Amino acid sequence: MEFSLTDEQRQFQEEVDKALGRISPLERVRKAAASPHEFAQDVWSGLADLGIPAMLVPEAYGGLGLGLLDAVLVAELLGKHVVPAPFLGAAVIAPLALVGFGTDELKSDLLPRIAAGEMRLGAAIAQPVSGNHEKTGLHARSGKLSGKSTFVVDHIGAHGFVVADDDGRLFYVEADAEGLDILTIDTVDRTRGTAQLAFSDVAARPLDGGNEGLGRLADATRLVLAADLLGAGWKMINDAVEYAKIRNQFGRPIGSFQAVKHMCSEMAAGLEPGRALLWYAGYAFDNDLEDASLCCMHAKAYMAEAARFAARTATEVHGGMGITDQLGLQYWFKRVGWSYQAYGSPERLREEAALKQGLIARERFAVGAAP
Amino acid sequence: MEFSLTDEQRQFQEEVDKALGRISPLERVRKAAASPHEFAQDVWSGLADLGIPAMLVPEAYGGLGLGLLDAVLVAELLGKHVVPAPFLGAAVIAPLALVGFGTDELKSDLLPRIAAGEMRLGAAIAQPVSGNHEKTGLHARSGKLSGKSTFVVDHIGAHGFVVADDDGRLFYVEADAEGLDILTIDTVDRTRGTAQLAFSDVAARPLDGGNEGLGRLADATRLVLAADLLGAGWKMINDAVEYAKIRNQFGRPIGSFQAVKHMCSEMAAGLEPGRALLWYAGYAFDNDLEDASLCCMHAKAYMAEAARFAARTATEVHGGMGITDQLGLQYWFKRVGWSYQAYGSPERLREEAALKQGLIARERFAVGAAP
Amino acid sequence: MDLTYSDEHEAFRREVRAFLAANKEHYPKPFGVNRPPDDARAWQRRLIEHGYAARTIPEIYGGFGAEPDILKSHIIAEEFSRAKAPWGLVSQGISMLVPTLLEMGSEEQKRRWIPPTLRGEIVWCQGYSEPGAGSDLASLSTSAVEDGDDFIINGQKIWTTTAHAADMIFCLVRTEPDAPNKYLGISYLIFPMDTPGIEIRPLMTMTGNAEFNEVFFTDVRVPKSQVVGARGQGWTVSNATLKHERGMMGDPNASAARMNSILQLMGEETLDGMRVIDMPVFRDRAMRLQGKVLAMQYHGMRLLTMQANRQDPGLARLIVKLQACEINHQLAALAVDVMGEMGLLYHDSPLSRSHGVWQKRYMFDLAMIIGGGTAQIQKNLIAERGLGLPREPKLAKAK
Amino acid sequence: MDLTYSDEHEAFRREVRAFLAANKEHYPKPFGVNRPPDDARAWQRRLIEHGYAARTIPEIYGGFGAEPDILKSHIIAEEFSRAKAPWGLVSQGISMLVPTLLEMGSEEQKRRWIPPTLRGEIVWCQGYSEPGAGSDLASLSTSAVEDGDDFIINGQKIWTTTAHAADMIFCLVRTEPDAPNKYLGISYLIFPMDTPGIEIRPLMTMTGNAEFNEVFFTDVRVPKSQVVGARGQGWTVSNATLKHERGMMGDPNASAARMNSILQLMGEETLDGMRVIDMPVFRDRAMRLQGKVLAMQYHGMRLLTMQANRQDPGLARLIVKLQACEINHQLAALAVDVMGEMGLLYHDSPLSRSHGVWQKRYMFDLAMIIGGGTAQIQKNLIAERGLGLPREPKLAKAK
Repeated sequence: MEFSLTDEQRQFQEEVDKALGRISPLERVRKAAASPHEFAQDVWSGLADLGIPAMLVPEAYGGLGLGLLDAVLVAELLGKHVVPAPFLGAAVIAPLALVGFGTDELKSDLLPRIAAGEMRLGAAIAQPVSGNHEKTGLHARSGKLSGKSTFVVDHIGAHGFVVADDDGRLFYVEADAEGLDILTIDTVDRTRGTAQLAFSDVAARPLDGGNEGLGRLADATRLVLAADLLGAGWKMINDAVEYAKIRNQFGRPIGSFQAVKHMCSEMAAGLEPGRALLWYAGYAFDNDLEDASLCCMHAKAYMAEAARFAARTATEVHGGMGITDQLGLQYWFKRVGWSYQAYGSPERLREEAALKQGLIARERFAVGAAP
Repeated sequence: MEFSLTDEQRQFQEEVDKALGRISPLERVRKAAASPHEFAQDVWSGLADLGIPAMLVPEAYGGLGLGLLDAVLVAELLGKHVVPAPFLGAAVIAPLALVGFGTDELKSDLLPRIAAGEMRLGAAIAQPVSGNHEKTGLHARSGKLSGKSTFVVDHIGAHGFVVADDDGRLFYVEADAEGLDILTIDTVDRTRGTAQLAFSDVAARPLDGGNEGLGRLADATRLVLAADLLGAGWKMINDAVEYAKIRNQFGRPIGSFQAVKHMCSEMAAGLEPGRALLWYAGYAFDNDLEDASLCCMHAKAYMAEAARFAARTATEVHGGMGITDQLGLQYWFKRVGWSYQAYGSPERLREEAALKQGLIARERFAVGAAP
Repeated sequence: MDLTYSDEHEAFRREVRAFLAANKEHYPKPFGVNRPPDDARAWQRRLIEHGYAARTIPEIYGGFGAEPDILKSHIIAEEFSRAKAPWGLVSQGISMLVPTLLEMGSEEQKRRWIPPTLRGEIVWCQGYSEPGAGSDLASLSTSAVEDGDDFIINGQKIWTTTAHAADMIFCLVRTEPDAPNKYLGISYLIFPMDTPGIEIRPLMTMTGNAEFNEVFFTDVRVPKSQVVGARGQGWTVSNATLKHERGMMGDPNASAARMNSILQLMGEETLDGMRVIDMPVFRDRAMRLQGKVLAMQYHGMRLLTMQANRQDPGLARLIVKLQACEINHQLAALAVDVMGEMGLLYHDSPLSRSHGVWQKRYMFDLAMIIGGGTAQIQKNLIAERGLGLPREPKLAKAK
Repeated sequence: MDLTYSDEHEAFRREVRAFLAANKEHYPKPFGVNRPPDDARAWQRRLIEHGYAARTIPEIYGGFGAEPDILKSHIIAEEFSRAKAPWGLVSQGISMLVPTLLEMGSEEQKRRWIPPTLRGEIVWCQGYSEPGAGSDLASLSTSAVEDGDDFIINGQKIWTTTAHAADMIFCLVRTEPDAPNKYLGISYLIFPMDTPGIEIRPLMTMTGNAEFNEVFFTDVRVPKSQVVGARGQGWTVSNATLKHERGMMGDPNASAARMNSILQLMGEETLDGMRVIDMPVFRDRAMRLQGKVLAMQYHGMRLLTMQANRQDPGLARLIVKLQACEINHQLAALAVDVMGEMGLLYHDSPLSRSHGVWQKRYMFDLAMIIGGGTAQIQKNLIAERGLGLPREPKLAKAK
């Protein structure tokens, strides 16, 4: 038993970290945030060169055949570098959905192209995962989808979508299918594109797996966001620490004041234990352990709150500089805000965790319906 | 309009403060805490000499005819001095119940003796006010009470009890009534006596007022406990501040360390705004304003959390000394703990506040049933 | 405690109500942080004339000249709120410069600057913070070097709200660099923003707007007569102003208005068809904040009474900025959370609620927690001035 | 990440399980913080013999002498937990003194003291804190003055757990009062508690029990040969020990056990007939804590792996005491709140739940937050050693 990353994983993380520093430096992020409806082809190509879209595709289909834990390690770095490119839908949800629940035909058609980075799918599964805040719904009738799906990710330039209807069934839909309308919605985080899809009698190919399939995609999605939060949160802590070392007030670095020290300690002490929980959850997911789902829920709820605290506190440590655009701190702050809400608020995740453990019956479940 | 205490009220508070320092110094509290089942006659006599049992009794019955706001000011000092004597039942609930809902006969029989400090009543109204954690119940049938009532206050040496059954109806019961058993229960706070009463077919004289009557007693009880929390909380803050000024570590008073300063600031900033809320709630109760009940609920929920934070943090500022018995800090810590739970936890009070404002329907009220 | 209204006050309330009903057509349109346009200035003049703005400022300085009466001020605020009528002008000139001039200015300065400021004809900005002087404001380095009857100013200010729309600036500069400590040697200067050598650059914040500016001074020439208070006394003068600023930042009625909007929002927003107000965890959070807002409201009334009675509120005043700014931020966070993913939608995105105003507040409130004395500085002040804890000991000189 | 068990480990698990099943009749009875009685000492010997206690301590010092294998340690812990079998002895002697001697002791000291300590024949207490030296432990003033081959000790220690039951004390004393700074000049001494001149007084805490003692020294004579490490090096020696103490205070499995008891409690306790687990506000609080406990459990496994691989965990280890003690306190608070008014009942009161154990923990956990380095000291360490923030600057000398 070895509760640690392998040497290969550590090396891979280091390489990706360095590469992302080149592919997606702050200036590139700024440019992307200035025109968030444009597809960042150069950044995506950089990810593809690193093999990131191929990670979760089996070797038989030209992929790397890696596990969710590996994707978690990459997601942490995408958060650290606030990378403005598809990942959650294109490199996690889509391959997992197809590998797990796609027909052979779909698999051999799509997976090799996904692995090569030539084909990107968006994901329209948020509605039944995080609950529906709109009064819209999405339903399938005789193989055709009608209704709306909100908070769709990776839609910009997507070739198709993995879709979950309100009953939790999974489908594959082509982006240019008749009757499909894509409406970009703008969130506070301008590094990740978000949309609402409107379907009217859209042809959809069903995936296998039913509600359990969606549950598995939800687990992965949540864990990947938890990792993004870990990366973004630690980047903010490190920035705050570095700023506190060089910013002088009252004739000494502000980091020598106990109040500032303690703010930094509280951020770090709050965030860091989550790392091991993420590793375990990734391992449990990859090995189909019983508590995988529970740990993915807890991982995201934990990281959401710890990273939100870090984002707020790191901004405070930066003083006025933290709220300006000059150091770019805002991109991390907003990315944390996005990940906090998306695919299940901490409150909802904790309700699901209670339900999952059998502590309560479904009718006691207070925050909407479970997926 | 004048949002402040009158000069008389200020003077009265000062006098009572000084007197309580004499009547109930720490050594006296220690002695009482060592034998909590004994009645502290000397302390009670001291309160009676100050006119405290007479405060809420109308002048026509030999009382002082003061209002709940005045009782709030005294309650703050009782918390400050952790006075080990009856008050909540004997000097607040009983006179308010009798004045508001007693028959003329009961009033002229009991009130003058209450005002003189000769007669003390306990109060058995907690069960329908804070919810019933036991599986016991208390019900009236043809004028006789059967069942149990838990968390009764001021029972030691009481001559009778104001009782609320589980349906919220009020009664007066004599302490030596046949079929009444009094079982002292020991809480962490050894400055206030608590009991369970067991009734089997006990003769009870009904008071008027029904559920509304109980609601009014609940409001007063909660506000008085909020004031006790304010007094105990501020005493702990002041003790922590004084200790931080004289305790030296690393060659300087610990109070010159920013971490300790900020702990003290946070305690004070959290607790102090509650004072004005208490004043307003007392005024609103005395003048029958519409928002009196809402403010009493919020006052206790607010003070419970602010004082609990202060109790914990003041103990931490004292370091190891805080957890020993040497400075007696524990008496305040435990008194805060008691008041936090009794007559409605913060969670329950906030649920009632939402209900009171019509934000939710009764069936959405999650924490037990409302009084 | 006496919260009843006398007949006089009831009459006053009727008067305010009648005024507002009769003047609906004069209500000006909102104009943001820009120069007050004609309709806003006309409305301001009308309010001053009736004593609903600049109420206690003496008539010789362009005010209404009434005796302080917190109850009447309270009635005015209540009735304007109830009628959703626009307030009189709110600006740093009116809230900060005018009280400072009243307390510290020369008679000539008062007569010259207060009346047009009150009428909204002169717009001011504040030149205090510098990139190197934030929490440690007194270490500011913008220099003012004597040259005959003038000072020559060089340096940079930051966080200068409305600089782009301002006619004048009230500004802290270092006139005596060799003073025995950093607090001495600072002077409080007022001068026109069109003086040659001033450059203004908008400062974009995380909200996506430029709520602040940077202001650069290159050889800006200002007559010595423009000092407020004595030369070298600027620290004392500015502390009077900071006091007013911190007061402004803790208005509990603004928090109460937010609270009510959020409760309404919680009744409207749904998750899988269930109203958010029916979800106990969010409801409990809202009710906890309601308790805090209520406490701050009554705490504010207590402070007003003390102020009217000329009592020193001490600690009770020192805690206001810390508590109020934190509560506001928590309110914004609750509102965003109540909307969940929809709470992320920003600006004019399709599907967004109120143009993402809660997201914006959630971010801008952090600026409020940081600005005007950070939360950490506030806690120092509470501990040292409010509770009497010892100040930070002196450091050994660095080698 | 590889959490699977090899065949060897599966065999080991079967071995432990078989041992526990076969030895049920030898399980000793609980004995609190007193001297281990015969049955507990016999059980400890049996555990050492099989390698279920003192597992990695060399045989020459009375241990089992196995190679470190965190998986086997983990299996032992799991199987003992599952069987509800009593652990081997847990004491400050075994957890703190033994590792210190192994690291810093002379060969003679190791051979003389470790074996009987492991067997529970010698009970130790720790003499570190003094009334005037808490967070600033290095300012301790208990003096050890040279007198021929001995030291003469005078002074006072506080927070001395199990002093009343101890045979021996490991103690910090000042041997060189004129050393250039307070850290030098401290020595780590071990001596018998029955040495003439030692007085023990129980120290009552808010729980109502005397979990600690004060120990007074009046002209206590101790041979110089009883120093561990070099004379004047006691600060370095004790830091090795403190590290072990802080490790002890953050056991995540203890938090997990608490968490499970609370979830059970929430299923049993009712309010007006509704189970507390069915109340969303308390449930949310419990689930939030469950997430924190889970994170600390896996964090603990990560640290164990790093330790086994001889990697320096740095910040990851520094945060454990702070987080774990705070989580434990929050767990106790939740348990008390879940019971509401019934949570106030204490000790053996009628109607009380589990003899008020949660109230007791709620209070005693504060002692844990304060002891072994307060939360404030922990945060300093995290910031300075974990994050590299500058230390507190030197103060100017007081006049």
